[in-house]
Amino acid sequence: MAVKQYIEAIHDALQEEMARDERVFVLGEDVGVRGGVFRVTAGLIEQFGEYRVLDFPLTESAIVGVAIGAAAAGMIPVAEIQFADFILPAVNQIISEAAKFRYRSNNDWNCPIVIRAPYGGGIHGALYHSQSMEALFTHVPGLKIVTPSTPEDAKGLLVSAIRDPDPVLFFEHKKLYRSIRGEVPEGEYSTPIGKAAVRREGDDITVITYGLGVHLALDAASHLEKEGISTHILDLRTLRPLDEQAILEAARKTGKVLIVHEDNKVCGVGAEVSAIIAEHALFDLDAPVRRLAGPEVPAMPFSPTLEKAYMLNTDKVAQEMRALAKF
Amino acid sequence: MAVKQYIEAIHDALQEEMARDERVFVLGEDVGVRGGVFRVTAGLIEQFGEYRVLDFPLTESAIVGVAIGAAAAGMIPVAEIQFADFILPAVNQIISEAAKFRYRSNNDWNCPIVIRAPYGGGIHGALYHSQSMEALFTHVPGLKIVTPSTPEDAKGLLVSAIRDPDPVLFFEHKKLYRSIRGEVPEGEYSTPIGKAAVRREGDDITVITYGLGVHLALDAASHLEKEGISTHILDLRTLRPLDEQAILEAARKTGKVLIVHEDNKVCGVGAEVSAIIAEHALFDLDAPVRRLAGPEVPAMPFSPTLEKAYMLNTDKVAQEMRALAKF
Amino acid sequence: MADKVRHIELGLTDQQVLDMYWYMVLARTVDERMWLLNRAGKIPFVISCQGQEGAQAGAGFALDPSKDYIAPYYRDLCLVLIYGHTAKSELLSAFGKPEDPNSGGRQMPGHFGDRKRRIITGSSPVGTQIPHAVGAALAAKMRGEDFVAYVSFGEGTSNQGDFHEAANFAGIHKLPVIFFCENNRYAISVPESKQLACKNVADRAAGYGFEGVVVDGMDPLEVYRVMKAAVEKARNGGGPTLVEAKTYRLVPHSSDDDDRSYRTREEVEEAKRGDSIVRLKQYLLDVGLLTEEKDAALRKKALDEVNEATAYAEKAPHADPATLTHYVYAEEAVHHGR
Amino acid sequence: MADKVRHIELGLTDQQVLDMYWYMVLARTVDERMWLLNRAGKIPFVISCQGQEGAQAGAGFALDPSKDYIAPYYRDLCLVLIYGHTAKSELLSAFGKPEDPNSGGRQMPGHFGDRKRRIITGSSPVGTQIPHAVGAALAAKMRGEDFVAYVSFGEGTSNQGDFHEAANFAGIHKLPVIFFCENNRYAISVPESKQLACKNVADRAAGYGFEGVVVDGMDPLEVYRVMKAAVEKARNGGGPTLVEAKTYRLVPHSSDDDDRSYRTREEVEEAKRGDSIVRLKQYLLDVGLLTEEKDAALRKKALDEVNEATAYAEKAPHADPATLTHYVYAEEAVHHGR
Ligand SMILES: Cc1ncc(C[n+]2csc(CCOP(=O)(O)OP(=O)(O)O)c2C)c(N)n1
Ligand SMILES: Cc1ncc(C[n+]2csc(CCOP(=O)(O)OP(=O)(O)O)c2C)c(N)n1
Ligand SMILES: [Mg+2]
Ligand SMILES: [Mg+2]
Repeated sequence: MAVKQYIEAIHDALQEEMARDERVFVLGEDVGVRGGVFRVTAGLIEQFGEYRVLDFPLTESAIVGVAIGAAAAGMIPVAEIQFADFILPAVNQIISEAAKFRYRSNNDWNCPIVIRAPYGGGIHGALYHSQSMEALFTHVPGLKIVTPSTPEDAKGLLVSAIRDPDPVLFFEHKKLYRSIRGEVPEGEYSTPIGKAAVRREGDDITVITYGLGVHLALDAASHLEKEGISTHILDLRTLRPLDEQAILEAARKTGKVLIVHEDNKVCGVGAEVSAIIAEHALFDLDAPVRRLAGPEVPAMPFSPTLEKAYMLNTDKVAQEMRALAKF
Repeated sequence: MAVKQYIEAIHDALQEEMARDERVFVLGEDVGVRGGVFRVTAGLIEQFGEYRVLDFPLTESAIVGVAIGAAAAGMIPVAEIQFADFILPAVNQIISEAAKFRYRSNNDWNCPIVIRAPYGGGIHGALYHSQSMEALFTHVPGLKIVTPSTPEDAKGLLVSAIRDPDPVLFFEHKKLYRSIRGEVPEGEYSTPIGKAAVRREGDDITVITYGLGVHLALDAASHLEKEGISTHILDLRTLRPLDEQAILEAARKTGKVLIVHEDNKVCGVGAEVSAIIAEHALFDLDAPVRRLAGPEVPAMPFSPTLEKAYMLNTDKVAQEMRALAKF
Repeated sequence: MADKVRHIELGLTDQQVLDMYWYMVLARTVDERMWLLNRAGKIPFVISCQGQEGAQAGAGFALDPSKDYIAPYYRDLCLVLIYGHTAKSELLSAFGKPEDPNSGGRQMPGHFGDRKRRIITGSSPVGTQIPHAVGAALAAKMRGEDFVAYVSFGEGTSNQGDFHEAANFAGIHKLPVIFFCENNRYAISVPESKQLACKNVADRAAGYGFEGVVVDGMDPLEVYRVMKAAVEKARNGGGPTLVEAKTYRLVPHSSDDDDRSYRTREEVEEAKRGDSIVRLKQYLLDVGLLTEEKDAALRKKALDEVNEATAYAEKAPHADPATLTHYVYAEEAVHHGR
Repeated sequence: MADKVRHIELGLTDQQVLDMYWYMVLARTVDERMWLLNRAGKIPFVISCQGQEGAQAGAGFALDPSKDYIAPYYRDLCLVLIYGHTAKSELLSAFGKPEDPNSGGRQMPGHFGDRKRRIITGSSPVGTQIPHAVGAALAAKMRGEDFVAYVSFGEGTSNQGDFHEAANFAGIHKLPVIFFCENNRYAISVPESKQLACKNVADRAAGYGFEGVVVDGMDPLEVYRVMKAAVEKARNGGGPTLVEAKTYRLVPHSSDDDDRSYRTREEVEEAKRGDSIVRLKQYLLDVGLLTEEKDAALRKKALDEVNEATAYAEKAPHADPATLTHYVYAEEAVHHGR
């Protein structure tokens, strides 16, 4: 096992899949010569040339639309949207087209594309370089939504996404890129889409989360341990399809559930998780299902005090966890 | 009180608001000479001329973007998106721009636009003339989402939407257009955005719904009444902001809640309603919170048998209600 | 006399030009049948090719269905017939029956698709298919294959952002793609003059660094000539062409439309006199490839096919409601079975 | 000699051309300060106007800030200074302080807005502002008022669907709007040649039925001349113009960029020799409106303003965290308080 940064793991998945299968190619703004504004694709153009690492004009709808067409003609495109915030011009191509290719053609066509996008805040990116976009797409049948929290998963899930015969949105939390390191298995492996992972076993309360939230919850849990509170943590990893069984097991384990995400609360992924629990595990609950999510404002501000007020952190998570434990 | 069709009520609201305030104007595809493909704007061009009833080129992003700009310069645009399905090319303008105009400018600018869109299925419209789009936008702070179920509300809420200083998405269920008639008050009135309405008082079970669902639930309730089951029905009317207080009251009233909507289930409005209940009224519940929603497929097919299988109807709603009552 | 050999000069055999005519007549016959079925309450929706058959025939014959991808739009009935669909397949679609090869009856009629025929599955939101064709053309270039991609759309649709973005990308990389605009003068009720301010849609090509050509879309041979050149250029690495075929929609926008509110009957009657089917028939009569008798026989053959297709499609079983949830994602079992 | 009176011939007074120069120098000084603050770790982000001041000054002076709406993009620092913003307002923004008139410190620097100055609030997703300006122009036309709307954007952004759709609509209705493309040759790392295949962005105007003009964006007087004509045309009902100013971005895309990976130092040095500030200074020296001494004084004044602004902005209080949830919607209480 080698220890890698989250961002390295993503880079490696791309590099290895491109080497393995020549149908796989990367397209997006600044992905080529510049190696991506976050440098995820650094070095790939040197290895694979300017068509397989394609610097695309500043047109997100066409990035996705062209990827769909290339996939129709047998390619496996991995599109990069520079910031998740800028996926919005491509929503029509994603929801009207990619998500419906298979269904509307009665299984005749399919759409094996991956759309990677860095999301999330805490990097002074202000309103438009900080947003979480996952809830919008989690609602949409036909799409798969992946939000890895560790380097191992980032690589393994990206490999699965590339090999998946249906469209996968792959959201990478920017704050994890270089702050999180972890062991990554040597050699080829993949992590299945649709399976959550228990990150910590515990008996008093359950935290269900994904992405950055996993790390905040783990941090908070080790604080709470000292206070005698034992926390069970479930990392959803895939938001669509949700791993219902794992969610219900985790909820039943402690009977007290806190759902944590940075995306805002209303109609967010936490709403669905809570509703699943309210539908199938209601009588196993010892406390109301709580949600800790980004505030109901359009996006996080640039102002450092406001950004801080917006962002989740270990303290905020710990506080909610304590309140839940005490319930 | 005059009895009007749902569609007439919408027409009247437009006509009266345009007569009242010359800043109000309508723009969209085929809204002028043709009076709209559903004929909502019929007759308006004759009364108000071709600029205030503006036949726009086939470009949804520009319909919304131009509306935003016109609003910035003092107008009150009411944009029509011909079918809610075709709102997707305008998502960037709606979510990145309209929803954030006020917040990002620290209250200096605002965006008083209305976007009307016919939604919903059951009219043989197939995948792209049948979709429900409300959940996507209900997630978004900065927007208001309105889904009237009666002619009275359709008019009163549209008047409120036009007078609202923030962007309002106004979704009109196509199946209600000509099938639903109801009393509409004479003279000027408005219905407040953000307030749900109890449509039926009952003691055994609660149905929370909106749009077409209200009529299905009312129908089903009158069947169930004969079986001795008494149904409480809450019409949400506004999806953002949700009327939390009314939701909790309705849930507590019977302790048994069924949420009904045509939009698909995962991360839909029902998820949020359920999560609100699980968070604030858990111990008042006598049964798991159930959701009856459109199936998790990309959209409803053209095939009459598949469309029927997709659509909610009185029977399906009644069946869920019965199961809940028996619980 | 010179005119008599027009199709020969263009490289079309006698049989080919007759086939062209056949597909146009067949498309019209299928289309007319759908209106009848709609008016009789048997099918809920029709969207027509009437008036655009000539443009589509000219385009279709310039392509190689054995390798070229097409991303057609909802009026391209004649084109997909040339690409191998039949009266039967389209009537199955009109009745929304699962045997329909386009979508298994899931989509409205006119929403074409067929993987084995390289007809990329289309949808209703206009313009989304344009980048798809460009993506297919990108694949051709990346793999060094010599197929081209073809995409068609209306003049109203040429205003959508997707047209602009896709054309721009195709221009930069000189991709083998043909943008074919079927300008039928209206986008539902909105006339060309309220849709765009340039004289020709083709004028837009200059903004993408490739050629734009205007062609009389009521003259299938002329469309063929222009398209043939565009296809050859694309196949030989010369990049994209925007071809604008000037046509006219002879019927309402769809079965839900009433076109009397936005155009005069005189205008429509005038356009009918220039109908491409009338014009090609005259050409074939002039060059001696057709007689009135042969024409009647050919039309009867079309009608027979359509009658048979209608009977079959009407009787074909409806989709099993249980299939509603099939094929949202790849299904293991089904997957291996294909 | 003829050249000596260029600004007079264009209708600019001596004072005006000196003011133009002042704004350019002030913009540059503010911009350079932001880089220093960023490199010192005091502000997290800078996005520059360097290289584009001349184009913006030429444009700004052709507009009437007392009535014309502008929808600027993130490089338009010089333009918003002409529209009444100051070193202080922009440094408040750079520090993300609530006194910032653009956004109360909510947005990144370079995200301009000011209702009372008719600067329409802008965002980061490129191109969205283009239909906003067109909408303002529509309002002018509907109300019969004589203001014009101005919108600027980069050449990369001219590929976005929003540009196409907005320009198309403006063309149809001959709206009083000026599309001003600041072509600085790069969209982050992607050079013009990989962004578009037409020679000039201005060539695209033909596709919308109005005029496109290319202008040397390093020559503020020439930009002024072209813009003045466009503004007059718009004000008099002549419709839109697409003005493309050829400029060059002299610094990296933003403080997060490293431009050495995609362009040579020689290319950048070469461009610096054509810097509009250098050129306008030379003109002013030539016509005797400026001396080196006066220039030094003017630059000192700019620096003083920037120093003062920096000190003020740095010390200004941060936003109260409780304000995070303010102004999502109209707030009754606050509303009446305004
Ligand atoms: C994105 C989108 N908006 C609106 C519609 C509704 N609609 C269907 S066809 C049409 C007009 C299309 O006009 P044009 O592109 O000229 O093609 P034509 O139908 O004339 O062949 C409209 C507005 C749609 N299908 N998709
Ligand atoms: C919709 C969208 N996609 C991507 C970005 C990221 N981005 C910011 S500026 C930029 C390049 C802009 O290039 P151009 O339009 O030429 O303007 P310039 O920065 O060169 O002045 C990109 C890709 C964005 N802001 N918005
Ligand atoms: Mg048309
Ligand atoms: Mg640029």
